Amino acid sequence: MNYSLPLLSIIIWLPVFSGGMIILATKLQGLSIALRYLAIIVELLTLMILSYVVWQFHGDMWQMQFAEHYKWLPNLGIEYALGVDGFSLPLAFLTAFMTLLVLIIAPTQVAPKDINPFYAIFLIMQGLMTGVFFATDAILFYVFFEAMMIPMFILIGLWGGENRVYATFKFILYTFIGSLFLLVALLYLHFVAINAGYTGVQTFAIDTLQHLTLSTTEQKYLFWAMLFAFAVKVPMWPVHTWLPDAHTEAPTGGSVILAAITLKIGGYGMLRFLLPMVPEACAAFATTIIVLSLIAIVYIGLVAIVQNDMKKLIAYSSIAHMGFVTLGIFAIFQIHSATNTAGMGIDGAMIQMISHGFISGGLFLCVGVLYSRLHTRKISDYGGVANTMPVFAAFFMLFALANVGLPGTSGFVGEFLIILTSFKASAWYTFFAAILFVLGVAYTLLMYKRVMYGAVTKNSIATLTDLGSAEKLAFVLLTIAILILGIWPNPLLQLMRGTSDHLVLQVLGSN
Amino acid sequence: MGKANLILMLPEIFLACMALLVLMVGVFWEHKLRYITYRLSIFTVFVTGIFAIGTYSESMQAVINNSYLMDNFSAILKFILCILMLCIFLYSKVYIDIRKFLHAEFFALSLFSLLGMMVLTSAADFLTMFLGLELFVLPLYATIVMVKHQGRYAEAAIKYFIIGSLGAGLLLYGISLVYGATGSFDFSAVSGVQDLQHILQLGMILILLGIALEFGAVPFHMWLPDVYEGSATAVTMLIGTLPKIAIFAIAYRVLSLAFGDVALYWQQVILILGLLSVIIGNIAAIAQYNIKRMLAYSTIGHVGFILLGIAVAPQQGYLAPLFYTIIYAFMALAAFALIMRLTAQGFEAENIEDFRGLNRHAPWLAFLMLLTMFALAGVPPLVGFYAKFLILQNMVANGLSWAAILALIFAVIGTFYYLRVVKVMYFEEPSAHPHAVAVANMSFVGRSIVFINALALLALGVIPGLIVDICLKAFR
Amino acid sequence: MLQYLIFSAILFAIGLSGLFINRKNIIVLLMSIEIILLAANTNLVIFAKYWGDITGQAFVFFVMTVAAAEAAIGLALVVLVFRDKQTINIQDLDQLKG
Amino acid sequence: MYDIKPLAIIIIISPLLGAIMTGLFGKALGKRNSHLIACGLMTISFAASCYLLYGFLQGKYQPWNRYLYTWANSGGINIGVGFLLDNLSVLMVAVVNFVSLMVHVYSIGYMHDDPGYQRFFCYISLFTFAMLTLVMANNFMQLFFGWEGVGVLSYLLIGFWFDRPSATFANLKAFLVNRVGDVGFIVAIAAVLNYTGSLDYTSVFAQASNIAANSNAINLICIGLFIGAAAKSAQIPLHVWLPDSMEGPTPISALIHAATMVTAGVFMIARMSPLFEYSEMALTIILIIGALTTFMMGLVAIVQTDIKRIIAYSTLSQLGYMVVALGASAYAAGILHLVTHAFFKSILFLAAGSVIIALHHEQDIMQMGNLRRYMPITFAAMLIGILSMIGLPGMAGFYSKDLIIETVAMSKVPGATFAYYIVLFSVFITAIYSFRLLFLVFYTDARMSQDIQQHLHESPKVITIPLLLLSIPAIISGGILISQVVHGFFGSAIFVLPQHDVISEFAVHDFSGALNMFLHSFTSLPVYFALAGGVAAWLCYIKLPDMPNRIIKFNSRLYLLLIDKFGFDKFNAVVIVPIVNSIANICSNFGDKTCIDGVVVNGSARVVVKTSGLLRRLQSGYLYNYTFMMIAGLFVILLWFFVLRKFG
Repeated sequence: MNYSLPLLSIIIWLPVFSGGMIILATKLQGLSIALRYLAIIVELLTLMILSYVVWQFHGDMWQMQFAEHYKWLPNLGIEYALGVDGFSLPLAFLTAFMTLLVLIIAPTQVAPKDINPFYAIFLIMQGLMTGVFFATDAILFYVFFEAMMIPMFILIGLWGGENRVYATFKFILYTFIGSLFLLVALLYLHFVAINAGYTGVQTFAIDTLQHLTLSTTEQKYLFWAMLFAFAVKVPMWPVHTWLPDAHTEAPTGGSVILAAITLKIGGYGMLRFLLPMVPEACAAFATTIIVLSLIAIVYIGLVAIVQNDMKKLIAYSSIAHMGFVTLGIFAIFQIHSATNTAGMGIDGAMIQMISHGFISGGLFLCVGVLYSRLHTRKISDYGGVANTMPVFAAFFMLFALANVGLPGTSGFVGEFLIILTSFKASAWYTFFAAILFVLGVAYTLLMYKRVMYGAVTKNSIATLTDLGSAEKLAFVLLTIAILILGIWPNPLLQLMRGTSDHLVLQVLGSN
Repeated sequence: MGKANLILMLPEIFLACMALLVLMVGVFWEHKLRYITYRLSIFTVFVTGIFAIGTYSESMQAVINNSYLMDNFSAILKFILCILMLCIFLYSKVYIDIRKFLHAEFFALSLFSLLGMMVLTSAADFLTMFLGLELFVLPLYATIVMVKHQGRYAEAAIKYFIIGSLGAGLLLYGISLVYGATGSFDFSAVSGVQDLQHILQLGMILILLGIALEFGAVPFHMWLPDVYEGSATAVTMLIGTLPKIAIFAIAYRVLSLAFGDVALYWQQVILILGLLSVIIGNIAAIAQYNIKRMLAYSTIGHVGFILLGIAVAPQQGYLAPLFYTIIYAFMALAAFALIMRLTAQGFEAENIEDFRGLNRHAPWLAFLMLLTMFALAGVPPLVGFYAKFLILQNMVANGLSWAAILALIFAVIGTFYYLRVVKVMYFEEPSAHPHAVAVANMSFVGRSIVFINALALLALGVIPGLIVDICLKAFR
Repeated sequence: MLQYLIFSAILFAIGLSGLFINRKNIIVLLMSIEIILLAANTNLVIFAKYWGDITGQAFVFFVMTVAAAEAAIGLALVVLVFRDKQTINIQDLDQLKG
Repeated sequence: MYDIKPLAIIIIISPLLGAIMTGLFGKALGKRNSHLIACGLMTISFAASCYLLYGFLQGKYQPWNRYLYTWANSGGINIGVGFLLDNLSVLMVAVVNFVSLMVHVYSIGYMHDDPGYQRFFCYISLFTFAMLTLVMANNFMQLFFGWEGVGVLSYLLIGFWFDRPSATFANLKAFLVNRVGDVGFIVAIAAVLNYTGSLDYTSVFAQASNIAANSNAINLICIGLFIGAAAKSAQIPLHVWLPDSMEGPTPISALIHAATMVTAGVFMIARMSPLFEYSEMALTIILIIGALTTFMMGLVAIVQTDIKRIIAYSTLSQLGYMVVALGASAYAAGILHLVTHAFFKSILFLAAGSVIIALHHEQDIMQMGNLRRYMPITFAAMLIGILSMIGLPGMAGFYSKDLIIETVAMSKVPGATFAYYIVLFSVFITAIYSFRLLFLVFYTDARMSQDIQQHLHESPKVITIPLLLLSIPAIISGGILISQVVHGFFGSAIFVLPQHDVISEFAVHDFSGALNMFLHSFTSLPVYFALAGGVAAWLCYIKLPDMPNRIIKFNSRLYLLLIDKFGFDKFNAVVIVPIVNSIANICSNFGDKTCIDGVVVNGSARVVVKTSGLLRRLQSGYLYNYTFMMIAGLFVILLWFFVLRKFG
């Protein structure tokens, strides 16, 4: 395929440069409104280009499409190489979509004077995160992987809550510690590649690194190194404790993006790096990872029940739901029947990631709506909100139900597929995973009950105003996404059909 | 030794003459023409830089009995030294007025020091090396106290002096032992010796440790924080940037030319020093409140990385540590320049607290500082990342993955204190007394170059190939 | 020959120990450094004699020059310190620490 | 062969459309338009389902199984969305639609003054949609979709008056308990996929005998499915949510917690009969649990004083009957009881609702009495419902209940004998609590306040007409359906192994038409048990009103046990909830905050900072210390280099 325009680069850099420009122009008072529209237009443009890519994308192929290759650091074997496949495209789309929502809802969340820098940071972050998904060179991936932390760091620090400093430092140091292992692992693979006779820009190409022959010992070390990096991002138990703090302290938009996108990078990394590069080690340690996932599901589900901070609760819920992702990914290694059914685990994990993006994003937006009105996140400060904000209550209920995996919403699809897969490995996995069905209801709807239900007893609640038009728009868009994905997930599955099948073949083909 | 060859030394000769001239002019005309020495020095460094790059050629040439090497390496390093010196002069112009420096002396001494460093980059025998080293450190001791009111500058200077001299002593004693073992001062003479006697080993170790001392590697690092903190920012900037390149140059010369064949003997020593430096430098920096002192400890950490690069260089080449050194010099330059931007009459931005809420008053300045801090922390896409990346790449290639991980862990711990500066600037409200972001503390040119300098850390991060190519040329 | 080497080594050791055993006077530090340089010089001369090579002795002259310059700067700094603090006690040089 | 796809789509889409219109545009439409739209669309759906049922009864239509679209294609497995219309589902659809339509109409009157009027119609239409999806599903995914859908709508409707703490407590409890069941259900579905490689009913059932070869597998599947069914159909010990769910508006209790949703479990097990047939173990469990539920919940109903709760416990007891039938492999009997129960129980609830409205939301039967004078239509309907429920020969409930008792008697599933005696005795209990309700509400002296008494009047037509319309099938549906059912009306929809086939046995040996069954009944035990119950109630509540108190005094421990509802709620409140809470607190406070964050994360940070402070102190500022360190370092390195290090 020969496309004249480097579409992927445009998708990455257009928001980044626009964000930069907006920052530069922030001082010009007269342009304030114009810049705001510029941000939205850029975002819509990005989404349109992305939609075009989706439209032109061949779901049954596993090869990288729309690939771009430019010289970057040829001396070191590093290339500026981009491409999309069935895993990266949906996640990139999710990124742009969620950022759009954040931009739409932002004016209700931050002070007017901060709005432009706020927009700019989100645009930059969006570009960088899309870069993570599009990069087909390991080091380029790593660069984006780390670079997106900078705007996130500033975002939380600038607009976060009281405890933001602790949260940002915890978050960023956690992630950096994780990713350093990834870096060393990539460097190691690089030298294996060189020794295997690869030269030039191929030595850091993800594709090359996926096709190396590694001894079992090497695989084991590499596995843990890479796993650590991605496990922190996902986050898996027990390296999850950054997330409740970061989510809680981040401004609404930050929480949304953190939950919707940042966590997905961990899962994406597993699919892109861990599985194809060290399949034997993955198989060897699958039980460990599955057990960790199940701990995440049950333990974190329990922890979520006793939280008194809405954001913290949703954050913990995110961890539990991401436990499904890792469960789905690693359960495929223990399937004894025909391996072609393993694809369901991968599909489920992907769908779970996308859907969790929508749902947790929606929930954080809901908390943001409340927070922007009452400036508190404590559940006990609310009660009876449904009386004064009925429209909001409806949306919140929908997201809450999606969060508990109600069929018909996107939250169900991934969990369903993963549960189906997990049984093929062991009925116990299914049982423990299904416990989240109960715990999820317990924490989500308990929170909903305490916040929304009941009679209005506080003056502050009685004077609440229902959703504004911007908020409504954002919620409607999200609702549509959640319902469409829930009612008809097949188009998305077909989008990643080829990629997912190929991954399974790559990973389990030898069995 | 022909005439034609001496032309190759034109940069040094020109610099030496001009340095003397600056001294003279300072004595006789300074009170009449206020900035004459400044302008003259700028001119000198500028022309020297051009001469230096003029010596760039594909083949290596030796002058003065093979004791002085002119090759791509020396040409490029000299050029970079000149650029750094030029920046320092441009940045410090107003600052040294505010701090009441002795103009002529400051510039002349700096130029002499530069001369010494340039000599070091070309040194090919131990005598040249020793003289170059002394020529570059002695003026530095003096520069620290070229101020009307010395205060603790004198303390810093004397500490630097004593320890620097100790280093020189170790080096010299090592040289004497090596001479005893080989009977020659030529670097190349050592490389011929296959069987290392103990005396030669001892000499080698002492030389290495002497170099490590000047670098500021653990356990010879203790002078560094005191000197950084105790000097005026302009001097700290001088001490914190150029010498690193010069010392790296001499380390390269000695280790590749003299001890290249016996790398097995010293690699582990350097590796251990490097790891210790990374660990102790980064940890100690966390407890610091003074930003210059913090940067001093961070320097120790960075030196550790350079040493790690050197430790694996015999197998992997000197590209990575050279790249690191150059990048580090520019990052440190930007950092000190930005600290200097906060200076005002009677006020020196020294404590991290002084940066509190800087984003409110001077968003650009805060942003540049942010870039610099992230660059120092080695976060991509800033250029500091590629520096670390190259080093790590070499370490992993040498089978030192464990050391790479160890070093990286402490580098991440180091991120903490860099980010703390960002935190103070961005996440906290300004303190009661307003910032002294005076326009007057740096000339317009200086301000522009600071701007370019800091932004370059980002730009080069996007296209790091530029510097890598330059470094590659140095070894061609 | 060995005796001379041992002699210079002892000088070197005295110089080194002078640097940290002495806790009072900066001047003693300067002297210690001179002793270290002297030890090196001794070595150089001995080895020059051993190899029958003149460069070693030439080196010594350079070292002596440098030592002189060092002493000059060192003493100047001591004067500065004294002017500032009215003492040259090492223990009073403790403003910079941590 | 007619294509019935349009019909199917009309049936299922109409309620959804109604829900969407009233839900999204309710405010704009206004109350009147909203209920017109909702009821109109329900009528369309009902008409279509009647047409369909008629067609099936006539044999005009054949079972129809088709996919509409592929929901997901993953791992080589196609999961679709489609419909299975056979005799079983069509019958259910008709029943659901009929009750739903009645409840829609009834709600116009009942909910008239409620501010959430449109929301209510949205919910019940949506509920109907979900229920229809469940019933018409042709694969497990869709079954689960409907299953959860009705669960959620039940949650929303129980909590319809969300400003009442009791309502929001009850709805969360209901959802939670249902979710506990779903754990079993989803595990079973996963097992089905694992062992058959498909989620489609047809292909799964085709492989049922293969799975049966692996007894663990079939037992796991069936028990898992039953756990799900037990939660939804409120069987012990997962029944605790149903009595509390009476916090919802009464029409909801009729529609969801009597007629449709709670019977979904029964329907599901009947639907899965090809699987359950192979698991004797599951059947036994079902039988026992069902019997226990019937008996215990019936007992509890006797001591309740809240009119809705009495009916709720009676629902539990009746559900127990259905489940017993399933356990005895008499699926058809269970379904028949499901159908008749749907009619008579919705009458009871709607009539109770009528009473409650008339008494201004008074639900305590001790505050009622003598209402037959004021509300004759309601009384008549209630009477019909009760007579049908206790199994008065000729009424609908008689046929279904008698069939169950007869078939259980014949069943050879382990535990059947035990179950038989229990269900038989439960007839007596049923009669007691039913007549107690009837007598205390409609007979005896009026105990309500004078003020209310003066304003008592019959409910409006929108309320009474549904009652009357429902009474018709409550009387006749049993007689009409019994012979169809006994003679294999469900055809291939229900599969019974020959050795389990008690229905056929019954058909062959004991059955010769509805009329004969009616006549024959007077020679069998159940009728006399019912009669005895009625007499006992009459004695206790009309003839000798102080009798109950004496009995209570005589055996107060039993009474307290019943008041405590056998302690299930207390067990949950005192044991389960605190345990979960304390584990959660331990995880949160000790696990996360103390161990991971406190020791590992912040602990390592503390170590670094401490070390940093230590290094800071080492940097003493004294030159001799610096030089000492350096020289010491120098010697250590030399020592290491020359002594300890091994070259090469």
